Amino acid sequence: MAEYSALALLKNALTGNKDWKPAWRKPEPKAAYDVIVIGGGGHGLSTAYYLAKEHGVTNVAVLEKGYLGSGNVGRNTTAVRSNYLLPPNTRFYEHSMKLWENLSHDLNYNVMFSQRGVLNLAHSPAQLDDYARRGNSMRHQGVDAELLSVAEISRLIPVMDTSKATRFPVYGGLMQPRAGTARHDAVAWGYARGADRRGVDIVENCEVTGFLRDGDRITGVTTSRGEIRAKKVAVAVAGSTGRVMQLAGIDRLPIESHVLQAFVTESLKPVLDTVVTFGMGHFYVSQSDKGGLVYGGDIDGYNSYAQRGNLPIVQEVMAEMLALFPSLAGVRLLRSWGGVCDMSMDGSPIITTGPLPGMYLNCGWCYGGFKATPASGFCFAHTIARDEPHELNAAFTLDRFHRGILIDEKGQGATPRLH
Amino acid sequence: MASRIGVERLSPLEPVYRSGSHGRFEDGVEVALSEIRPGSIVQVTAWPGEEQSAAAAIRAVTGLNMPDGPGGGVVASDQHAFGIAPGKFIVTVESEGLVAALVNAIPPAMGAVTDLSHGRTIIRIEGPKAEWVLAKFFAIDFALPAFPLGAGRSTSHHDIFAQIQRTGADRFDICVFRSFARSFWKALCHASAEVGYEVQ
Amino acid sequence: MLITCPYCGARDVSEFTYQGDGNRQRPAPNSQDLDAWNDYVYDRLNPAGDHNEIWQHSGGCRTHIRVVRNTLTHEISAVQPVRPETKPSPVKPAGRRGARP
Amino acid sequence: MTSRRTETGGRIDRFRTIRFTFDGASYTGHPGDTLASALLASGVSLFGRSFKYHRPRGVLTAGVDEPNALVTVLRGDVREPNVPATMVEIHDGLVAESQNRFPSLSWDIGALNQLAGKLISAGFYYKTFMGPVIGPLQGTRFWMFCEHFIRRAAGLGRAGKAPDTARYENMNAFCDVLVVGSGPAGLMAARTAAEAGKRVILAELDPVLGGSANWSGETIGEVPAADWAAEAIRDLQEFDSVRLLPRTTVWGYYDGNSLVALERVGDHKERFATDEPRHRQWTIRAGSVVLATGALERPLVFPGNDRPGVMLASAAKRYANEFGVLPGDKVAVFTNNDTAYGAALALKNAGARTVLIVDVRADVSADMRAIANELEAELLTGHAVVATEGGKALSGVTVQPFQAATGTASGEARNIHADGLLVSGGWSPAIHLASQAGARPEWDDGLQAFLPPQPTRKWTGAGAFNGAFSTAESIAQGVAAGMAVSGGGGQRFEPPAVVTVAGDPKPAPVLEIRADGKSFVDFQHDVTADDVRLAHREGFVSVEHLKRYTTLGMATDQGKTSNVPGLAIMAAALGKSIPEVGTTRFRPPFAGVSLGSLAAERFGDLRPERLTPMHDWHVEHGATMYSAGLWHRPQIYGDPGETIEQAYVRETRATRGSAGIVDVSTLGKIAVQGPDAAEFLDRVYTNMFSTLPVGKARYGLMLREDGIAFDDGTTWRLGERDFLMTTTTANAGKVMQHLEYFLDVIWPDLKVAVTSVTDQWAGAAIGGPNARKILQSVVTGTPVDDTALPFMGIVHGEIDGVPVMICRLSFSGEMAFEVYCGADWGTHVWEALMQAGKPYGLVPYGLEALGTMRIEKGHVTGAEIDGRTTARDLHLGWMLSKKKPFIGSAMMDREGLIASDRLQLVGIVALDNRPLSGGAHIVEELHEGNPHGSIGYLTACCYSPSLGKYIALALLEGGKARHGKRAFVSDPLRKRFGPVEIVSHHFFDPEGTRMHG
Repeated sequence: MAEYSALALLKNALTGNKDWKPAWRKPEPKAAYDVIVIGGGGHGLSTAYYLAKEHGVTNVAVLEKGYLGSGNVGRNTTAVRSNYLLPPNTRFYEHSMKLWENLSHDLNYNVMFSQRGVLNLAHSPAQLDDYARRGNSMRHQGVDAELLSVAEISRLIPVMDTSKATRFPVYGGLMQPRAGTARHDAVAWGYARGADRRGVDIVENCEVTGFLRDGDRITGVTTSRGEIRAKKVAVAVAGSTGRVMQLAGIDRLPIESHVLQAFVTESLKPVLDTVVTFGMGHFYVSQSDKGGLVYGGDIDGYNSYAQRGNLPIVQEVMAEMLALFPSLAGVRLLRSWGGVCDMSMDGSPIITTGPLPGMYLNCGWCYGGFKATPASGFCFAHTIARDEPHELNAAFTLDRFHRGILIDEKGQGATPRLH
Repeated sequence: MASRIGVERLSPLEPVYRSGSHGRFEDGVEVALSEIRPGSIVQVTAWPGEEQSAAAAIRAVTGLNMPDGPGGGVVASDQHAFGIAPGKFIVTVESEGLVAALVNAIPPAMGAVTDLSHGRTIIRIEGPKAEWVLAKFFAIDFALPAFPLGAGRSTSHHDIFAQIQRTGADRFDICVFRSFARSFWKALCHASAEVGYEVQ
Repeated sequence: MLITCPYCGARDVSEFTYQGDGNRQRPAPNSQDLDAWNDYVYDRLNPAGDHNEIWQHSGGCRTHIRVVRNTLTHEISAVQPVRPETKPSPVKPAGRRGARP
Repeated sequence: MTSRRTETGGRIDRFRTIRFTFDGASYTGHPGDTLASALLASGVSLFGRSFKYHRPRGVLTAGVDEPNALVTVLRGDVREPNVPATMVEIHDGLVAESQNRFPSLSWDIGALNQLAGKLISAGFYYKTFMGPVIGPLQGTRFWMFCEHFIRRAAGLGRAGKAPDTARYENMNAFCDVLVVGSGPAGLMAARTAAEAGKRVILAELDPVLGGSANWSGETIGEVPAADWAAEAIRDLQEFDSVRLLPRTTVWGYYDGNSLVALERVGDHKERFATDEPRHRQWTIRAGSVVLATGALERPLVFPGNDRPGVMLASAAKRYANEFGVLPGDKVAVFTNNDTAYGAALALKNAGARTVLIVDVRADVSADMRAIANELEAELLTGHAVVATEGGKALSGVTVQPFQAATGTASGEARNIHADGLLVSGGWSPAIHLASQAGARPEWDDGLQAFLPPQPTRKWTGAGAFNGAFSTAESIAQGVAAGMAVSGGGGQRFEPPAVVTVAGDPKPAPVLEIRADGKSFVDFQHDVTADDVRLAHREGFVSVEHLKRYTTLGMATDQGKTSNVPGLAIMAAALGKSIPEVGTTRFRPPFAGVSLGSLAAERFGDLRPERLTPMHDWHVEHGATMYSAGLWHRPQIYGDPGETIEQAYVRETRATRGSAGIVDVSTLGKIAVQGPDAAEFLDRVYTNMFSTLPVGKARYGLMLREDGIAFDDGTTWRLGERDFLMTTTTANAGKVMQHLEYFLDVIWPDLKVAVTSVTDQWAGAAIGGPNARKILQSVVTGTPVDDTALPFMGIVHGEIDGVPVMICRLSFSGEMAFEVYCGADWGTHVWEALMQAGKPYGLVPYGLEALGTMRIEKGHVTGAEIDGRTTARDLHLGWMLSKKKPFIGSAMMDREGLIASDRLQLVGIVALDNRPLSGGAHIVEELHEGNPHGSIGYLTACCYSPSLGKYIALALLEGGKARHGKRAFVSDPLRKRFGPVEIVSHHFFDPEGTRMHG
């Protein structure tokens, strides 16, 4: 398949764009594979990509129930960052960041990773100290972080109200300059094309309806397109984890599925050159290259697989938006949508072998799945190929809850809606 | 307001309570806002099965004949009561000392009595646009058939918890936490400006 | 989304706090069965379909209720108080004729 | 420019003239005009520039579906970008600007993008801009360099920086029936439901109710349709139980039949009325809903279909009939169905000439031929428009015979002069709200449209929404819908007779004419038919991939005109039918909704303020207030010129030296009452409360179920069955819910009532060596000496006539007392204490001094009880009773919670005598340039006047074992590094001799 480049664009433009080929094949599933990855989202596709690239495992199928990237990889607010407090998270997300930084080249697909920085606003001296603790934690892990003064923030984001007259004045902020945004769909498509070019079969419209078993061992899956056997079956279906694992007879997990809404305004000329989060609530916003302000807040706060939320969160998020940007009250919300998040019991993910022999599980991404896409696939591929976790996901076990070895960034305990 | 104690009780609304007409009153004042300053606001909790006895005890102390059923309430000239939750009533009377009388009337085996006389602030809104103004804050149906005279509702406006009783055809008493009262008052004035309001 | 509180009637979801999977069984207070405790604290039923869950009407009467709600459609098929002894009839306004909407 | 206003007709008020400006030029119009109609009437044809190619664009529609004519409306410095000119009602003083052009609308440099043409086809940016693999532009740099320019080229209108001063409001409403859309169907549904005694809300997005009746030109019940509608509206106004909401867009259909509607209260006014909102957001809880939202006409896709002057046929008819404006003098029509013929007739009646009708159908009905005759227009059946001419306005069209089988045109091409082209590609019912409610639409081959399916929620449909495109049918369906939602009640109206133009709305299944040139599908985003085919070629064939890859339907009009044509082209490429390709699920909002209206009353006032009873006193006495959650608390009472550190050091010294007083009213206070209250507290706290005597208080610790520390505070036993629990300020709400949960769900057998009494009590903590003397001088009715009031004792007395409750407990480490009284007396008691303290130099102190004294004492707060620490981590293991189970006891000994390398609480002393900062980390070896090896971090720090040192509390790995060791503070964010000593967290008076007296 042809490399993408400026030259290729020019050549094709001259021939009326008639020679472009599909970004990935649409193969019929084979009867058996070495590895089946359930879930053609960001994590499933990146897992397949790194299985092929890093481990030479190419006899792989990615099975997607709907169209490729129909889940959360195409429903998020596209922020990429590694600004965590707890070392297992910082290390993992920083590895992801490093993969992001070379991803467009690696995939020969422009995922538009834009390192425009993520700024967490603090609204009291105590909160600024809290952010400093996190920023220092990052710095001690070799991750970039800076504290910004109000004056610096004001220069960076003139449209924001940094005056002292507001209900929650800004006292400063924690900036991760290397953080930023990426074009979410492109990530799915780029990984799909990359995996496909290495021989992975990506099978869309192929819903897994059950697991084939030999005793406890998982030996394959039944699908809407027939039975497919595999030596290893990897589940990477965050948002649908409960549904898929139930097919394997596992109906209780340390996960609740919650709906998270996201929003975009109409296109505006650039007003916001960085990603900003509000500290007196839960709100994050960036401006897409097309000009829409892309933003979100809390999950709705109840179990849902509906990919649709309700009004209270919509209103809350808009109120928080205008607390920062009072000049944008006349700007209009254009679209909203919902994604389903696996909310885990400590707010951190699970990438592990098991819980059944022959099975591998990747889930529990809460709000954080998109930015994790490269590292999640990288670590999951390692876990699948080597039957043991990579050191970066060694802490993300399923049994950590029972053992009390929690990775609880927010300190909220087993109340998933608060993570 | 002078009290039995002899020391003036300071309203949380004091600095923002500005008597007179405000907002778009040129076209007429369509709501009146005021603070009701009862001597006693008391919450009565009845243990399961003791609801009737507790209601009877409230009747014995206040003369208020509490209707049965959720959200039911009763309004007399200077005292009100309504059910705020299963087995829970809020009783408001003009005089101080209600808590002691209710403690005497409600033995521990029947329920508990909690004095909230200082902890809650009661704001009254009255007038033809009272329902209109309240509908800006609360997602409950204020129309008379849905919210009859005397009835009460426990509800909230974002962070502000409110117990609202209809004390007249176009009159509502809103009981809020004291610490939120000033904020709520300001918001209520702001919302009333559109229809013209008078602070009494 | 509206939830019909058995005591207060239909109210907006914003008045309620979600307390999750209502099938969880708390072990006896002095139970030493750590697995049972772990199941109770960490593991949840997470069905795509009807879900038995607990909500608190925190912005109203503050009681807890059991709700059967479909997680695919958000439709609620049953609500009852958590406390068995409190079974008030829902608020039913007499009639609405003539009231301005 | 020539006027295109008709001599007569239209529903505008010709007796009044309105003056406004567009791009700085002055124009006039009349009441009833939109910005679009007024500018069209003034001869303006160029309204805007497209997103990508910056092509000149005119007005395509007359309503909410407008993709092209977007403007920015200014009120003073407040800018509202991206408003369709078709939705702006003009008023005197209106200022509007065009967008996405530089330097001007006529001469836009961005139009150079058109030259790049095929180079910047759909998704081109995924294939390039990756930059070199090595060198200074490797990684993301090259992309970010390009992105800088792409961002500036993209985007539509410009948002302003001036704060919006308008009001926005929310309104809750309840009704039995919400009718959406006030055309003939909606009017009849509302009327029928109202007659049946239902509470009805009728919402209409246009300024005038009546919908198509206002411009159809039909006769209903022997009067002009508009008059019939006006009469119906007057009838509805008679009902008290009906609320009519013009200028109101119902944009969201949420769960539980909660619908949201935006009412534009003030936009059409020169000045917003005093105290009136600009927008009012209606949240409507509806028993049932009648969707009478009509249908949207679709354009045809052919080369040059975006030229200014090309307009939907229905829009042209509406401009003529409703606004008295002609889209051209000499117009052509291009259609695949009959309805455009009626539009041409309307234009003829208004004074425009139709010279040509181009119909893709090989043959048309006799009725249509008759209309063509009446119009004296040339009728070319089996033909298509294959090109348009003109720059910023249409000057002519090129037509060619059309081959339906291939979708292409060939044969003799003719150029025909026309200054307007009316196009119609058939109609799509506006099923957006039904789709939001979860229903999957169903394809109708005859209408070539998606129709609403069976309702999944409590709605019913009527009129064109259902695909019933005739007014007579709409009226009948409206009545039926009204009866259905009234439970069969209400009277059935005799439907009035409708006189209309003949015609069949069923179009030929042709939406695209394949010919050379750019044929636009999504006008605003410049998505062409070739882009759709490119997406197909590259495998982006599902509806969602098509949308996402090409951005089709993602513009401000949300694909209202482009959705079905786009699907049709993809279906043709795939050789499938349209329903096999699928449809898009519509999501809220139906049309753009101002952020202000969603924030409503919280715009400018995000959260309420919680104030303590003594708040005004603090402010009057120079306190700097600090926002702690929703509360405002004094941070310091600074003297002029003092720094924060100087102030808290002075306050601390004064307290430790003599006496200080602090407002503790914000502490959570919960009345725990009932026969089982003591038992309940034993289960809730890690330590025992049933053994606490009446009149005493005890410090208590709560864990979560998972064994992690949750909250702490003192609980006072006021009576046998009566406790007053205090919680931390931050956790008051969470603790309350925690208690309620256990009482309701886990232990319903316990007879315990919990009530928030935080606001009932004003609390003042007075501490210091002279605190007791001060109390003795002011408290009556009870002694406060050590016998009457021992440590953790409680007495009741009076201060200056006010009943008070005093508990002797200490957070500061001093001999201290918490004085509680009724909140309304809080200031009175506070002032009495201040007065009594004067001889002793009593100072009020704020959070900083409070924090300093607690750090000196090593007391924990939320900074240490952070949801990750255990009781043992905080050296509170002694509080874990072994005599009873309590919440968290079963889980607290799990391996992860007792590991030796856990973070534990320690004290830190700066050895370089320089300030420490919260959030600094501690390392064993210092590496300023490459910080690493953190063993924990500071949670709180201060200058300790008592020790004369900068100290801190910290959570360190295996902390206790490190007592006495040297380490370093490492704070690269603030560039603070230096040696520290790790010590016990009890810095000051560890034996507690001061507080025990």
